[in-house]
Amino acid sequence: MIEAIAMAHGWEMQHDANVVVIGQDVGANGGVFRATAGLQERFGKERVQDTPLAEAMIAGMSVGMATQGLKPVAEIQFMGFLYPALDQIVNHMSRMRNRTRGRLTCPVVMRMPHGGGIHAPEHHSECTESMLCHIPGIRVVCPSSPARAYGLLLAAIRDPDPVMFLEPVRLYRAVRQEVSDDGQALPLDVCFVLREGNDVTIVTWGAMTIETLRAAAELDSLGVSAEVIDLATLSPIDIETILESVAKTGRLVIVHEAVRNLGVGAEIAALVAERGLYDLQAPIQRVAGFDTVVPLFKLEQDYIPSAQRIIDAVQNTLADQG
Amino acid sequence: MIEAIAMAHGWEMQHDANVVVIGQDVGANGGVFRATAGLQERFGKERVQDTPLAEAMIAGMSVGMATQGLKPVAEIQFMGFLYPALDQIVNHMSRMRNRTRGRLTCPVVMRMPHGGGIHAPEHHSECTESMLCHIPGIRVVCPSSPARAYGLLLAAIRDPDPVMFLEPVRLYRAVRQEVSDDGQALPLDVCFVLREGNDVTIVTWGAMTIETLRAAAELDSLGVSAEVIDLATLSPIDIETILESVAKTGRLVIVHEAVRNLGVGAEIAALVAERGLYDLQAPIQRVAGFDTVVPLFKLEQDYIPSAQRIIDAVQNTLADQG
Amino acid sequence: MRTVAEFKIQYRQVLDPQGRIVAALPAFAADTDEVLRMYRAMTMARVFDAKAMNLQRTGQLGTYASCLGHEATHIAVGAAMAAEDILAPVYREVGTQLWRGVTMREILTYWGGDERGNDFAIPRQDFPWCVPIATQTLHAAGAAMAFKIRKQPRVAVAYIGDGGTSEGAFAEALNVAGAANLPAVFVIVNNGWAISLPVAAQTKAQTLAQKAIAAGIPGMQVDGNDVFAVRQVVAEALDAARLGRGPCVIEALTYRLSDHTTADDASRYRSEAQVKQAWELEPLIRVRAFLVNAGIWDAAQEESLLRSCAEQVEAAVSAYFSAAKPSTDAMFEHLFAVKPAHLLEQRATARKYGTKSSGH
Amino acid sequence: MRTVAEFKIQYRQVLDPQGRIVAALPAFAADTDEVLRMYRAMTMARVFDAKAMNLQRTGQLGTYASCLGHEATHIAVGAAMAAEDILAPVYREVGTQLWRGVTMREILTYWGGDERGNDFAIPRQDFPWCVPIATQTLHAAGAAMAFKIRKQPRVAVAYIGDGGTSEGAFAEALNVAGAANLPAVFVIVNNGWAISLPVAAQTKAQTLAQKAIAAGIPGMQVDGNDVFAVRQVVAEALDAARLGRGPCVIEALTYRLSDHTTADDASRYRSEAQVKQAWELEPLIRVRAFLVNAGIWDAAQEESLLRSCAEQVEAAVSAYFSAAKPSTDAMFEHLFAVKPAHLLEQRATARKYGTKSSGH
Ligand SMILES: Cc1ncc(C[n+]2csc(CCOP(=O)(O)OP(=O)(O)O)c2C)c(N)n1
Ligand SMILES: Cc1ncc(C[n+]2csc(CCOP(=O)(O)OP(=O)(O)O)c2C)c(N)n1
Ligand SMILES: [Mg+2]
Ligand SMILES: [Mg+2]
Repeated sequence: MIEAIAMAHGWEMQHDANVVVIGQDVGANGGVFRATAGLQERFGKERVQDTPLAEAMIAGMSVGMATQGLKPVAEIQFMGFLYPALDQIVNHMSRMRNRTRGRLTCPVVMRMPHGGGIHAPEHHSECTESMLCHIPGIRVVCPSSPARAYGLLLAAIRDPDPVMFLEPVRLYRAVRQEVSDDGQALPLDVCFVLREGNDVTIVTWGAMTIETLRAAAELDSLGVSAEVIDLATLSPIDIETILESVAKTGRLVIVHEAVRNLGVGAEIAALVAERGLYDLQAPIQRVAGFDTVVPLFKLEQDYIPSAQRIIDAVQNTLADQG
Repeated sequence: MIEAIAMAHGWEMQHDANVVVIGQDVGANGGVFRATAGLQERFGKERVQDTPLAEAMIAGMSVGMATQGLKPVAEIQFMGFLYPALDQIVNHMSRMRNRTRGRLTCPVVMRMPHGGGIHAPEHHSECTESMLCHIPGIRVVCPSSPARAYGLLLAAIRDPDPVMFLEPVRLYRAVRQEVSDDGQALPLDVCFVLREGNDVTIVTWGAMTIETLRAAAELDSLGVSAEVIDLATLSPIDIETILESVAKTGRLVIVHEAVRNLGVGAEIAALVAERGLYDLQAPIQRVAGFDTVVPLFKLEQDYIPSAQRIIDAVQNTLADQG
Repeated sequence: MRTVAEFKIQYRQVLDPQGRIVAALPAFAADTDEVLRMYRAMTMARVFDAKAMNLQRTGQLGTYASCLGHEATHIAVGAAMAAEDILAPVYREVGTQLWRGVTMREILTYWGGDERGNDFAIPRQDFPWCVPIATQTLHAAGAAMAFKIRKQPRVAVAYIGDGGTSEGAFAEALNVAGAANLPAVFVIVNNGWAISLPVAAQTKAQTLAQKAIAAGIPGMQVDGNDVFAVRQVVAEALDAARLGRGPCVIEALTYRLSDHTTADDASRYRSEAQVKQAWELEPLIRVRAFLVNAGIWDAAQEESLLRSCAEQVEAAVSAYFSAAKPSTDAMFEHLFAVKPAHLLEQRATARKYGTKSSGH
Repeated sequence: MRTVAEFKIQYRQVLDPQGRIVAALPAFAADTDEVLRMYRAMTMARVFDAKAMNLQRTGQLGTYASCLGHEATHIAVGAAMAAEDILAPVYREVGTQLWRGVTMREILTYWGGDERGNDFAIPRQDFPWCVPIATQTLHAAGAAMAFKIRKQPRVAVAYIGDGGTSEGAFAEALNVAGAANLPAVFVIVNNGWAISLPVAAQTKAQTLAQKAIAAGIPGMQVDGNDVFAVRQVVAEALDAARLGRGPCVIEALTYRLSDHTTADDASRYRSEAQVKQAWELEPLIRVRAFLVNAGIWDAAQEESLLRSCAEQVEAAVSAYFSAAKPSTDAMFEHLFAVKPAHLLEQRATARKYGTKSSGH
């Protein structure tokens, strides 16, 4: 997936002179995960800038640059280091358009590695997308494959408003896929149905699509047909697609790596409980990270929801005949 | 309510030499809302300290002081200025105990004004409790009356772990009530039933208890008996009390001032949809702030949910016979 | 031990409190029309400020932060800047805003609780009022980065208060401005107080100009009540930045003659004596003395100036009053360029429950 | 223009790269046992570091940040501190940790992905390893505030890297330490690089010691490869802080001889030549030369030292290997003193699905 991300940067910088890349080690080093590899050689030190070590600065500078019509694509080295930048995101990036009645805008993309599973050190396995999704005025996007990473990143850069782009670290190297560098963006604000099914709807995103699809395959062999939906844009939520699926299957399981309490799954469950209650034939189930701090890596596999947990949750909803 | 808060500070500082108050203008000025009025005269400049203007510093210093056994009660001047402190709260305050296997702990209380409704300037009407509730390792508390402010603040200061204490600004001066300075704490982690009823359960907290109780009174005159629950501790959620009530009433309306998307109402709705689905006789309804930036004060009354919106939501759930 | 680095902070004053010239007069000050222009603008800022305070007291304006005593710094910065430069204000810089072309009506509209007040008709690219302390300094650095990348001869000017210098964001802004050699000028308005905290308790630094040293950029101090000195120092800084010589920090020493805002009561934490003393140094006296000594100003002119200022303010106030309360749609119109579906539903709900009252 | 403030940054070196004494020898350095003690500790840090790198390469340890080249600074700081002082480390200060009594096993346990490695048996009040850059400097300021409030003669020492000095949190820590006159010492380990960013690109400041000037506190530079100079400077700073004279900043100039961490490849962004040059200044050579010149060290002693270090490291490694993977309960045990109900349910779920593998 990492190559697809670098490719999307390259395409858009080639076609839009206003796109500028900033962040820690994005230049000569090409990013700690190599997401910006080769860009500085290609586009120069003004358009691909290594910044000093300060996240609030990266976000605040992005706001200032964007109000002048540039399109900053800023890398935050890991999601666990985003927090110093939240003030600028909540109080300015997400509000500048509204505050000035459209006079000044913030077409900014903030990219960051998301989630765990690669035996990284402390603070390198965060999934705090909820904190971002709760902020009005920004979009939050999380790709689940190289092709979607390429198409959604292009869409994010082209979007006239701020987009938080969360890149699942487990997919950076794991998933390989031929992606044609055709500059075709994918739509924001919509889900992708990864697998059709009739017995249960499973909504997930990012790296958890892997365990979920594995679970779906195994369920299939057990005669259970699961529909798997990749949320893709975590805010705003494309609830229509989910409601249609639930209307068909009557059962909903939500899977995410983030802690359960106020994870994005909570909003999905709430929307379905408000608007799709009568379609539900069994209680909604959330399979999520535990409501605790992501453990250091010796236990991370015990923290990240497993395919088995997903399978059991599906079996429970099916067993439940009300 | 403001006097009750100052009183709770005074009692605990009198009885526990480890309690220290820090923040902007908490000393001679007694806090911009007077929540710490008189404390510096009483307890001196070492125990009641005006800090320089830096929220990350206030939170980070609190962590350091707490690991030495002090109990910092830190004031953030408005919730909209909390964001620079989030890094310290998420990455350290909430994790120090877990990270060190209990060797170092953070008995810190971070107090801040919460919500709008007083014609304050931009950034002075924030309700971003969700971002805090999503963080494992901290508690989030929001009182709805002078008596609960007194009892819950005492409990928060005495709690061995970090507590975010959100004080609804609309209640500071509005609600007056005799509170006896007896040092009696109220329990954390539990809801308070403000009004018993049989037809519908309304869960809310903080200043929204006012509109909600007003709505409940009016509903009563319309022959609708509403049970009103003050969540009080927003994280962790006392879901048992809510489930029992919903089992009785069969209907749930959640009211909060924060934006709907991933507001705390989402988690309550999700938990009920998981564990109380068969008790629900109608879809859950959330009456919440709109998913937009809190407007400047000319429109704030159009933003904050009104009693009428609550009444209509209740009527809708009742009208809905499935 | 070897000395590896040495630094100096210098202070400039041109007009002393009595209006005596104590240093070489800058060219612009030799042009009496220009001096009159600045004096009139300083007076206008003060008259407007008094009216705004009054509107707040009578419940016709929201919380307001007075610029009383800051007129020299505010007008000097405005006068030194080019129209194409951009300003990142905080919440108190009324004088600079008026000079830049922000209207009194827009200012009242914003502090009256209506976002339309930030939709400046004239300085279209200036940043809006900024309440979260110090954050604006990073916006200025970002704009300056855009100017540098596009090779535009423009400068971004950010204001910050003495209290604001304690926020990490300010240090980050100075550091990146230095590291990237950005065309940015940071003006610290040291008015002695951050609400109730005196600057001596805010930091152990004996000057705030020396904050620049941490970033390896120049910093200097100026008498913030001296409109000549401030304009001269800022103009030099702007020229240097425009020529690619990088950013700098200017600390303007003045005094907050008012309460922090209309929500504050300064008598709780500072002495009347200190305020009384500060009044003797306030910025209008000395310019007026300079003009009178130059024989180009008298009581009659002063009186007619005050009258015309009052008239202009009154006109702006009635324009402010005449504006209808924004419709509830205003909450949704400018959140995104492309509105997600759920916002349309919510907009309908807001219309249904919209109050009629102005929210006052 | 009047000069209102002047500042100097001074640099200290005692032992030059060849081990020649270039300044008055501090008292502790006259005590050869003490010098030997420091040299042995520096050697131990290096031997341990090499082993840790090796464990990571063979998949038996997680990402690891080598301390290669930092031994003088790390040991000098440890040796200068009192046991009752407290340390706020970052992630690279192995030498100081070992000197303070953190065990090799604990260090391996933490970098092996197990929180138990932060439950230091000996320096019970020291802060744990701290990954979010610069945040630890505020923790040290907070601990120092506790010492001040309780009138304890203790000092909090915080480490930070050259890159870390760009974070606003660091400026906030220095400022509050100065404003409140806290017993805190901030040691900037300037090893030339922040991952791929050279310090010259990190800031325009010609020294990092001058970051102190923004806070109005003393700052100085020292040869970070000179264990005598660093210990002397830090000891003086600790004494001053202990006596209530306030905080200070010490910039130790050294070099990161290794990649940033085992996850980094420095060849992408820096030249072999630079690294080769840096090796000539590395800290062990000069102490060894000093000891040999003093006639108290020879090849045989060196060899037996290396052997005993290797043995101690091996013992620690097998202890590390012998530890069982933590149980899934470990995720829940220390989140709160009083566990909320839902965590008990989740603990049960975690037990049910717990993997057997060590997670490696
Ligand atoms: C980040 C942040 N924290 C706190 C506040 C509340 N607040 C508003 S003004 C102020 C004091 C600012 O003092 P100073 O920077 O000296 O500016 P002045 O008001 O004197 O112009 C504070 C603490 C805020 N607006 N933003
Ligand atoms: C807040 C934060 N941002 C980014 C990172 C990622 N990161 C880890 S180390 C590092 C460079 C630190 O350089 P320096 O401060 O010089 O310390 P050194 O590694 O050289 O010892 C970065 C950017 C982090 N750990 N924390
Ligand atoms: Mg001030
Ligand atoms: Mg470094």
